[in-house]
Amino acid sequence: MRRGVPLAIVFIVGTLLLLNYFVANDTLKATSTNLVNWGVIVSAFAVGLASVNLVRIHINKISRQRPGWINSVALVATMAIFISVGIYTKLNPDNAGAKALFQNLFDHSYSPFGSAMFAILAFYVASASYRAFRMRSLEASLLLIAAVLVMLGNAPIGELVWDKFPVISNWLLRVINMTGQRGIAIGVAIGGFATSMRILLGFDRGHLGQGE
Amino acid sequence: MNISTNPWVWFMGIGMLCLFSFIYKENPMYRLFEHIYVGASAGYAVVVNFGNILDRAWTPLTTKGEVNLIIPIILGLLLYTRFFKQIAWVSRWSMSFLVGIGVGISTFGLLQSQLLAQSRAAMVPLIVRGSDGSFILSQSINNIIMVAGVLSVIFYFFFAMEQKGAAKQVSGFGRYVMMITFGVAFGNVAMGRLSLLLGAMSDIFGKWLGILG
Amino acid sequence: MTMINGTFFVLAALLVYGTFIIGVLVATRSGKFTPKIRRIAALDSIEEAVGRATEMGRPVHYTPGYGDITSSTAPQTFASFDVLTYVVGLTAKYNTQLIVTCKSPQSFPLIQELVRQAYLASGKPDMFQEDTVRYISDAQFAWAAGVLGIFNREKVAANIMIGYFMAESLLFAEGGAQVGAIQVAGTGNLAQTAFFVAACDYTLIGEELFAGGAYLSQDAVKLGSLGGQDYVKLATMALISVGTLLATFNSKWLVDLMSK
Amino acid sequence: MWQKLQNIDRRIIYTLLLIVLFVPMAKPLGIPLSVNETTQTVFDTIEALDPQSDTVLFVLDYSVGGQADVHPQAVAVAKHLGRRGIKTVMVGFVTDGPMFAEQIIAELGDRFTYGETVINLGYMSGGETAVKSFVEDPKNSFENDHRGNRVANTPIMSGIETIKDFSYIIDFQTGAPGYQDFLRQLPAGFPYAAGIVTVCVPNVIPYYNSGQLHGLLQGLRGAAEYEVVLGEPGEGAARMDAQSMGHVVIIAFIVVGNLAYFMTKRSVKKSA
Repeated sequence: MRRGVPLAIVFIVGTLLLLNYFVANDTLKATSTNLVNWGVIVSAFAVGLASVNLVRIHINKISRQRPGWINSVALVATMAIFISVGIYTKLNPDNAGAKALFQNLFDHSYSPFGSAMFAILAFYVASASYRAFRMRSLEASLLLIAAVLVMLGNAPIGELVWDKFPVISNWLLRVINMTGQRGIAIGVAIGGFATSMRILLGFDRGHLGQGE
Repeated sequence: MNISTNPWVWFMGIGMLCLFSFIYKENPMYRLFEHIYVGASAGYAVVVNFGNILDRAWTPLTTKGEVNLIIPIILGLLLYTRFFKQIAWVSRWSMSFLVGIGVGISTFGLLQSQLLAQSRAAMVPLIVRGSDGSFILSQSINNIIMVAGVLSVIFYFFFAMEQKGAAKQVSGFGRYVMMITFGVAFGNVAMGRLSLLLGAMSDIFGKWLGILG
Repeated sequence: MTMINGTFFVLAALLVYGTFIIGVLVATRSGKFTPKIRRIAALDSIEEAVGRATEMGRPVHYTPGYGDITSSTAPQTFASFDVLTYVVGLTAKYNTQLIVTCKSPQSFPLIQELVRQAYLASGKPDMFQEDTVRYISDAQFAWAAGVLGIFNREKVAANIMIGYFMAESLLFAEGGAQVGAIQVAGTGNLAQTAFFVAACDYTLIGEELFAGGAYLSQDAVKLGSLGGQDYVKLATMALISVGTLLATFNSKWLVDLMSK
Repeated sequence: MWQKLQNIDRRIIYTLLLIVLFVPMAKPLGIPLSVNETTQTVFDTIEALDPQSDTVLFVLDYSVGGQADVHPQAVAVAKHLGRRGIKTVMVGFVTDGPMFAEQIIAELGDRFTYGETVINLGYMSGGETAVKSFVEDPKNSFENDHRGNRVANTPIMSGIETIKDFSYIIDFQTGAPGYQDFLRQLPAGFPYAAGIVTVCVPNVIPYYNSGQLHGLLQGLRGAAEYEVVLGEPGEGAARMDAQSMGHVVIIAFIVVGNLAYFMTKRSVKKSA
């Protein structure tokens, strides 16, 4: 029960889904559509489980008044607001006020805060390239030179300096980059395939935890 | 454009600035909005998934009589046996269901669109001729580089082999190709990332403070 | 029952390549054959990273990345679990605090279970705390914001990132460098490997990600699978070489066959 | 001194980057920009349309997340359509589409007359299925427009019976649905152009080369190029100048770092 059933579940579910890619059969197709849909439902329950962990960690911080507990209050409160307004809206789709409130919450926190974190990357591209791009070795030099050539090819100012920069960067992108990507993709696919096979056939049980 | 009078926009602007302040130093204001953001997104995830359970499981089960949906609901609930030591092992059933899905839907794509499609695309003529039969040097050179490059990159990933002598040279060439590839990838995203920052700046300085625009 | 058009060759590849992998795996498990794996510097460096965190008395951070267990990123996530098991063992050996942050709610229960059991197996069940494995958020940048906060507040000394990563890769790599953490990373997402190579101390490139489990555990099943992968690569190289020669002589025979 | 230049505080880099980006945003420099043929095609096609008889389908398939690259393109093309008085029917197959359509109409209010030369039909859900059903019957896909007017009563829609009554489709997109969905659903050879994000360029170029796309705007640069041919520098051009300056800063710091690295190495050798 503890060991055999999980391995059987992996094998049966995995094989049915895999088979569906090869064989045209309506029953099989319906079954795999169902399985994937069930996966979404089980995943949805997992979100609850994970959220319990998040809330428990922060409630702990608050109740023990650990440093920064006030931030944990903010986290739990925001979460509670999103959940209550969101679920209320879901259950009362005709309430325009709740809908607008939820939209505002989304548009003015969730969405722009994500763009802000995303935009930090622009700064990090600058500092990482300054810190890391040193011609310490041939390999490091190749990395650096390719990066700079492509930047010069992309920015209009590069073209202003020398009109061949876009040509070079295009060649790097289409020939060398394509070659490297292809080779790496093939390797990753082989590694991923081997991992999947081991798990599907039950040779690898690490994902289910070791021992009892 | 003028400075915004919408309190939502103010909240957005202040939040974005506080998150941005991280690049100077981690600070109490960043910490506050980091937690607000995490709370907002974690709450949003709960709402979306509550909707998923309602729309995909509960409603069809109770109104359309799709009885089979009781299975994923039970599997989902079994995940929570983790909170009870004696029966915690039952939650593995649900987890292995998810693992089965992952393995089942990734294997075919790995083989077809990644391994085989890329192998097939690597098969290019080493001598390229135009439609009139004339030899095209530049494309031939490109193709030779591509085939040699792909083979040596794959060769680099041989694990059960000590890479010495000629083997070391081949895999070394593979490594050079990869380094250029990474350089190109790095240089190429600089533009996209700067675009995002410019977008965020126009939100802050345009929409909120009304300086730009 | 009929086969779907264009999947014949895929099925053939599945059977042939699968046989290579499982064949070598079974041979290795029964002790008939043991592939000798070459050195992979990035994997060796994990112990160094954990060791340094121990010396400094500061925690180790581990994340399996953006990927989850129910999509095409699943194999990379599973590969990450193998490395995580090893890292738990190391931190148990050195008595160093481990923080695992997690984006995917689906993999969260698996990771929690894996870490708990690995501590149990190392004889240090008490090292597993409620906040050892932390789900932060399934929103990419909220998770990223949380991880950056943890780097700074908990003074992380070693940062290990193995799995499937997206745009957050550079946020973590640069954020980790700024707090002076020693960083080991690896992903099968090509676009992000560039950032890891540039900004981390050690990087697993491409397929090396999948060698971690075998290399670190020396487990016969995984070693055998890794040996089998080499045969698949050999076959792939042969296939490409033949296809290229045929293409050079204007034959599309193989390309057509592969589309069947 | 060289030692110091090897370890410049990252905040100095960030501050410089911020200043350098901000200046051209506030006051564009006008760095010359060569115009891609793919952009010129879009401009020429619109330039050749007849305000009396031609109607353009203006599709807004971009989301808030990807707008930084694509929204300036949409604004630039809308400016052109408005200036020439070409009838413009706006529609979205992603949820954020109609919101951006309203933004554009509000910004260019003096160039369009709502209901006569422009209309915002709104959002249609269903991804490729929605694209398919709109292509099959554009006239009856929407009863009311985004503002709640009856579509049948508007002068702009009176001439629209089938998809062939549109002379040109231009689709601004950040993902799906996008060019692949449209190319699958439109009659073969239908004049369709796409505005895309920078990262997708390598994937989309083959479709332009094969003639399936009648014009292509490539990321933020595409927006800037369009503004150049239009002769109305706007957000795209300003941001492109900022891009150039940003790249200069990044490259300059790489150069300084390496120079410092080599000079330090040399002085260490000398003293040894």
